Amino acid sequence: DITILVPSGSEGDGLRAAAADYAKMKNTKVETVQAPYANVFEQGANAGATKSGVFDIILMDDPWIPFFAENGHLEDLTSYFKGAGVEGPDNDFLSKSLAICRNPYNSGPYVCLPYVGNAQMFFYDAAKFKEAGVESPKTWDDVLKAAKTLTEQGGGRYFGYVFRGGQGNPVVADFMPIFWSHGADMFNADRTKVTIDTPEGAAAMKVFMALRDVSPKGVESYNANEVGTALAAGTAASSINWPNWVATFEDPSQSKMVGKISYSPIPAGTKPGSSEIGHWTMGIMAASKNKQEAFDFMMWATTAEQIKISAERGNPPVRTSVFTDAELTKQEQFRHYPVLMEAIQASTPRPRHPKWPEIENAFGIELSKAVAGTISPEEALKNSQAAVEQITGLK
Amino acid sequence: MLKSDKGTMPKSLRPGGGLEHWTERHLRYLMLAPTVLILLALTIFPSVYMFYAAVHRISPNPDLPWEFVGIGNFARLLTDAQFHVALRNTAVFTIAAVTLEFLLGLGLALLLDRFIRRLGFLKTMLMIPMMLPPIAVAITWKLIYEPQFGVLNEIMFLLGLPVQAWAGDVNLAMFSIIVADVWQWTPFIFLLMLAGLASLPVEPYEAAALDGASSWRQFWDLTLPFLKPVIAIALLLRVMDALRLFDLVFILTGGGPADRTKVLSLYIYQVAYRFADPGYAAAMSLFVLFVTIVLSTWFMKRMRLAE
Amino acid sequence: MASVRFDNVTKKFGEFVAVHDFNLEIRDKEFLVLLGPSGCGKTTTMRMVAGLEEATSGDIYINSDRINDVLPKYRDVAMVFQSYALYPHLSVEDNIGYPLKIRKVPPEEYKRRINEVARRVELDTMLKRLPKELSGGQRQRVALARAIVRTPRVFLMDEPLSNLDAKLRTQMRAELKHLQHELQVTTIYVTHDQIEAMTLAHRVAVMNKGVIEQLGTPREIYNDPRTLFVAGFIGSPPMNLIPGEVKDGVFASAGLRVVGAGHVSIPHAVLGVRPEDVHVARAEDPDVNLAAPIYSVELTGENTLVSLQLGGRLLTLRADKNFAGQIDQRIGVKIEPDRMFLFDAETERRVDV
Amino acid sequence: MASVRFDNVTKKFGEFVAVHDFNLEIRDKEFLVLLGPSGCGKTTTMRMVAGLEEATSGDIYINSDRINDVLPKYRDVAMVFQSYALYPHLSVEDNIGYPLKIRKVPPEEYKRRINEVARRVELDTMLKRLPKELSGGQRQRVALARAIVRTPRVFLMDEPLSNLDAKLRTQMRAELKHLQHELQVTTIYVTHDQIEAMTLAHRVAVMNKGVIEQLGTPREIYNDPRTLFVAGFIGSPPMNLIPGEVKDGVFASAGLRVVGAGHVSIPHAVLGVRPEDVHVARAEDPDVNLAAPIYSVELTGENTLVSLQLGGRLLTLRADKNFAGQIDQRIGVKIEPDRMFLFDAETERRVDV
Amino acid sequence: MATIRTRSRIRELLLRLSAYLAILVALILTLFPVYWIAANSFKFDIDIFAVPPEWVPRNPTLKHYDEAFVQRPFLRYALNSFLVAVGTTAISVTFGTMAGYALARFSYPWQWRKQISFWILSTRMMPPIVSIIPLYLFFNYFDMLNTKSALVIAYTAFNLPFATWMMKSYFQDLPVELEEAAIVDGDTRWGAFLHVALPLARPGLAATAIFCLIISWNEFLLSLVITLTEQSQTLPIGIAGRVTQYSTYWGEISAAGFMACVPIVIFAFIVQKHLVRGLSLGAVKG
Ligand SMILES: Nc1ncnc2c1ncn2[C@@H]1O[C@H](COP(=O)(O)OP(=O)(O)OP(=O)(O)O)[C@@H](O)[C@H]1O
Ligand SMILES: Nc1ncnc2c1ncn2[C@@H]1O[C@H](COP(=O)(O)OP(=O)(O)OP(=O)(O)O)[C@@H](O)[C@H]1O
Ligand SMILES: [Mg+2]
Ligand SMILES: [Mg+2]
Repeated sequence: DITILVPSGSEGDGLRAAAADYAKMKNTKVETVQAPYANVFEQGANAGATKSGVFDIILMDDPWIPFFAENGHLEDLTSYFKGAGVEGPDNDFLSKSLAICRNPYNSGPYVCLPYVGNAQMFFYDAAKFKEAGVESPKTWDDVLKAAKTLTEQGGGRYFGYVFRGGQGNPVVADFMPIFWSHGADMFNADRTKVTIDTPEGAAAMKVFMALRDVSPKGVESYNANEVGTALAAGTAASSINWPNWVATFEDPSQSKMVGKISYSPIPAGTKPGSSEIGHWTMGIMAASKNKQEAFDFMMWATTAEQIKISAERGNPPVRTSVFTDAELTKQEQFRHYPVLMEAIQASTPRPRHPKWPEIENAFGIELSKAVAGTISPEEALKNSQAAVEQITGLK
Repeated sequence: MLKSDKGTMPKSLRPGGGLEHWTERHLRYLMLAPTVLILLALTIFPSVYMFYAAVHRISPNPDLPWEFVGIGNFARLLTDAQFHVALRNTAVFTIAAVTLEFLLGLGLALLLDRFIRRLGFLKTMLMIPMMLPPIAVAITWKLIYEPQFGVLNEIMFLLGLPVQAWAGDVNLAMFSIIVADVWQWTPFIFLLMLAGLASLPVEPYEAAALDGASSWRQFWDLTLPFLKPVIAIALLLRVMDALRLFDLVFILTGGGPADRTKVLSLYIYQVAYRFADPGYAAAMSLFVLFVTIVLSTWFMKRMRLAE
Repeated sequence: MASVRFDNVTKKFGEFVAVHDFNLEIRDKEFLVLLGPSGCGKTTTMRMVAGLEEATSGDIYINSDRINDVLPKYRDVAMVFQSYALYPHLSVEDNIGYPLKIRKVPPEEYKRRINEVARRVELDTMLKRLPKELSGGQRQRVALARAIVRTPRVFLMDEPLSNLDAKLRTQMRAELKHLQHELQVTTIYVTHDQIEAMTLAHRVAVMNKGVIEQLGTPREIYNDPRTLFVAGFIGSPPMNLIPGEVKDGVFASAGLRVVGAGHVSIPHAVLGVRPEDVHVARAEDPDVNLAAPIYSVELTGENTLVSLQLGGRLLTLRADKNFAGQIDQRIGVKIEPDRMFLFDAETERRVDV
Repeated sequence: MASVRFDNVTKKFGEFVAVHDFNLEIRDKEFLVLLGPSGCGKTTTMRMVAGLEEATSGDIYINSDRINDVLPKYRDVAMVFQSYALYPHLSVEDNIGYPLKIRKVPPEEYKRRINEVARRVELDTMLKRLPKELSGGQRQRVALARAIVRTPRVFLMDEPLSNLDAKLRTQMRAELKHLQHELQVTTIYVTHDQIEAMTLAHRVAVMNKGVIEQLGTPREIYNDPRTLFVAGFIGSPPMNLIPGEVKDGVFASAGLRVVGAGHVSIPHAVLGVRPEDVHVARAEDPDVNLAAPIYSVELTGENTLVSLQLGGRLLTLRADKNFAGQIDQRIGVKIEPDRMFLFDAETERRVDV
Repeated sequence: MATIRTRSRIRELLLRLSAYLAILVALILTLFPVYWIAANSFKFDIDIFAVPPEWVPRNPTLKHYDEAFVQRPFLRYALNSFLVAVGTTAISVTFGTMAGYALARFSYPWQWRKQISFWILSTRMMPPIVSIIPLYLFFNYFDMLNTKSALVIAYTAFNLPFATWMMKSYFQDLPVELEEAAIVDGDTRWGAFLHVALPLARPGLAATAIFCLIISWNEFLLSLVITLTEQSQTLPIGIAGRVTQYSTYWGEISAAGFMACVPIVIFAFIVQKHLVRGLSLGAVKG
């Protein structure tokens, strides 16, 4: 019998349903423990730090992987694959999806399996953008141009762009795509240097600030939800967001914009656009007492068949075969799959560092200050550079 | 005719005889014992753990030993700018929120006690905010503050006032948190004051009225002194809770914008869980505990509460 | 200067009528004592003057101002509460000084007055104590001191000396008399102590069940009771009240015959005579009104109370403290004819002879 | 049966000594009255018997059992508190019935006893009221009723009648006397009413500043005071105490000369004589002890108190209520020689003659 | 008399009116957000964000109630919350009242009273964030994770000091004579506490109970760590779960939040009569 820790959102619900199916099929009882999204991390960390073994499997957000893996909370899956007679996951999985499941990124051993395939997409109201003279936005300049026009016409009640400005994770999450699409990154390739305060960074920051100027007042406290709501309610024309919102936008009880929201990969800056990846992956807790059973369940749950069922339950897939499954893509609610697959393939993971939460926090504070205007963008970059250097010890 | 009660007379007057006698003699300990024992059992381990943790660097990896760092964690408090920001924000929040809650709660209790003695349901209605789950309260206020769709800005708009970003505005964020907290916890003070007022003696008020004291004087000279113990404990509890404010900030602002609403417990939470540094978190908690104890000791001395 | 007037004042507690259609004028500078049995409405009457109870109907005046609607603090009266009503959290000093503090009396004056009053009531050594550290009599004196520390228009004193010992009481009584004389403050005073009533009062109002039975000088009340109730209420031990019949000026009841009631006839009469107006005589004396064996002898200190059985009841007389009679010894008594009262048992009023 | 004994009992409140090295035995079935000035420690003494205060040192016995450490509950005493201490949340009925409820008295018995006691204290019509709806005297009667509703081994009564009117008080006094006689319960009683003390007590203990000044029967206390304090404390108005000198049996002070003190000589003496032992005579009468103008005349009801100026002080005498003298009229007085007391001013003790 | 100011009907009326007005304003400010929760719980998500806001739900729906209470186990959460809250309140109020009384009335050797009082209070000053890990270890050790009893125990730890201190301060205000009378009447000290002190402290007792109930009904952090499945998870955890990474289910949260306060409001209505001034202590003199 195994116990799985899941967040109490749609990802958790999906896995819960799958677990129920599995229990019916096999002779294994699968219990799911649900925690609010914001607290799954603590639950897992508590269990890991105290070796309590209350959970066998944990469904993780991908940025947590380095923390769990490098602190010995996660089981290395290599031997289990061997036991199952395979090298590793099959290559129907998207390569980016698999890359994050290895620690170190894309090179180390597998510590988890991808389950929900998320990456940011760019959402916009095509009709409005057209009105503003932009047919389909390819670059941030396009976005900015249209957004500016729309905000000016909006008279304080309609805005061309909206983003997550809340301090911490939200503002970082919405800045990173712009950051990357201007060729910047937090670290240099071999991760020996912090590279926030660079000309590329400054360029990204400039665009970000320009976008802020056309966004509604109060984005300083926005999270994904507010941003999505703004689009669904038709008070903003574009934003970066997670694909889960597609279903909401198309649900008339939740959206005024049914059929009016278009999707694209992240617009380009000076470099091609890149979205932030946000996968949910399953790993086995090191303190688990039922590791083999747990692995069996994970393998089962990530088969193409199950991933498809999961997709039908509302969670984006992680397998090419499911992304391209005609049965799905012909349905209105899955019409974004090609775009999403493209976005995942072009995605970048959040910098893989076991201290990522601390880095994200420090960076988030400076970005929040910049957005709020209490410091200049230049200062924000400089401070962030210093803060991250201090946290990582890179100088 | 009065019959003799001889039947109920004790057989012996010897002191120390019988269980009841023993019980009565030791009542002072017996009545206190359950509370003391429960609290001892429940706090000893956490306290020891906290002190122990505070002088170690604890890796989230359970296989690595704890590294003794002495006062290292405490020394960090001196240089940690984020901690200082959180400290200042917490102080601002605590002072403003508790003061407002106290004034409003006491005022309201006085008004109701004086003008509306019946209509108990009114009092209950005024208490509803604190009965709502804080998490639901935080979410509701988020909805109310929401700059685009929020009802508060709609009201501002209807009143012809400039709309604001509220929780999203650097200058208003803390204010917004305070308002929400005041909304939820004023009823707490209100409730305690109401109960305090309900058991006041009447006669001193009559005497004071004849001695020429105005209602205002009666309030200062009688009501406040009579309520002093309840006020003191209510304030203490509110301050303690304000020092651990979490839900509202977590949901409404996440500490932003620009760190303006980062409070201690949010920061401690981040350090303990997000940054996986429980040793440092314990040191900060000890610091908070220390400050709380010092403040409340001082406060109780001032209020001559211990007796 | 202040006079207090009640005009048809009624006070009800729910259905219960505590004060009934009350009419009384207390003159300026007058010392009026309210007397009456427990629960007859004395405290209630005072509380209405103070403004602590609202009259259910009728008007109350201080001088010519109707004060029904005046707030207590503007009435400028001082009251000694029957239940003391001290401020439990204030020291004796602060309790006494409270009315002064309200009036923002300057500090030296404040100190001086408190000390003076405390000396008067003999509390000067315990100014720093809290009420709960005082004995009953000390508390009562604090209550008294708090009232007399200032000069109001009216003093209301509800049994202010009831918990004091006889000696202190005599002393306080003298103080109060002096004070009232000196300050000339209209005073309403409740007491159950007959000597207090007699020696302090300008006039006494005897209340019963919320109404005034008789109003008059102490001497009138004592020597000229208008009703059976007043006659029976004043005096300790109370007046002997013997039912009987008066025929043509002669009172007769089982065993007792008294001549000297003029020429009246009352079929149902009550003869009243005070214990001190009955004198012991030898049983053999021919002009005794009654001869009977002694039923009880009680020494009260100054006197001896002797009771004789008369019909089913007792006739009490006050004899000298050296009285040496024994129980069951037969003695005779003489009643002073001009010191006896006759009442009509039906109307309960006195019949003048 | 129960006797109560104090053995060297001392009670301190902090530094303040309220009761000092107290020794007293109250016999079984005895009715002992504690008399003494306000704050002398009467209530404290009682509270120690009840077990509400712990003696600082010394032992208290009921019968032969040392009760210092016995729980109040097992002391089986009933007490009337000076401050009433009624339960504000209980009706009169439940207040009175509380001791019975504790003892699980069966319901009919419970009802019956309450009704009976309520009738005794004349509260039977207000059983359903709450204490705050009662007058002061009614509250006091509830407190009394609560004590007498059961039969304890010892009654402790702290001024149980102080707020009652004279008539009711006489009646209650009789009830209490009757009750004590019938139930034979040892009783300790505090009162400031001399008549109560005189008529109820088997013995009286006069306290002063925490110690007993004199213990004796009422008659002894009144007629045979051993100290100046007792002489001055008992009696209302109090005994006249005139300082002077005794030389060979003759007392002399400014204006006053009394012969008849045997052959003693006391350089600093005090002559004590009660007002009722001073008689009015004609000023011209040759054997008057003193002739002086009348200083004041007070009617107390039964008597008239007449004061004459004597040196710097007053000599008070109790005259007939018909006394007709006027202020400033010159009268003579005669002092009964065998009714006067002589005290040594230094030791404050009586000197037998 | 120039000094006389009358209790003018007009002034009194004005005073009264302004007091009522103030209370009315307070009532509106208090209840509006509550109303807003209620109103939102009956709106479709799209209407929650209508501009201008829908003051009254135009298309009322029970959808969110269905989501919360039928499709999701909010009923179960509520039951857990209820059991935990009642258990905690019963224990805390019972023991806290006893301890409060002891600390208000008795003296202890070596002036312990002060120290003990303060120590009891100080246990509530412990920042919960750090005591979570030790508590987690503690309950893990006793194999009590994911049980309601663990929650009751944990909540008692911080409700007990509160109850103790509240009751202590209410008992301190009561005159001790009444208990003395009961003791002389033949009651034990314990009996005097039960029969006399307790009824007189009723307003305080009611307030304390209401508050303990609220706190344990709504507690979040400890419940989060100690409970794992719906077998023991409480309402606030259920509500927090509706704030997901991507979106917040306002409607469901409003429905659950609104329903969550109903039981407590009912309880408060039941006990509120004890909060009303009833007894004057006028029966004790002095
Ligand atoms: N708790 C206390 N703290 C300090 N002093 C006290 C306390 N209780 C009583 N006293 C003092 O002890 C003395 C004796 O008090 P007690 O109450 O026995 O007097 P009492 O003889 O009953 O007087 P009274 O006739 O006025 O009631 C008084 O002077 C009083 O002030
Ligand atoms: N609040 C009340 N509710 C009902 N009845 C009351 C209330 N207050 C007083 N009474 C009743 O009114 C009557 C008069 O009370 P009051 O206090 O005036 O008596 P009193 O003359 O002062 O008596 P005492 O000499 O016993 O103090 C009493 O019978 C009393 O029971
Ligand atoms: Mg009265
Ligand atoms: Mg006393």
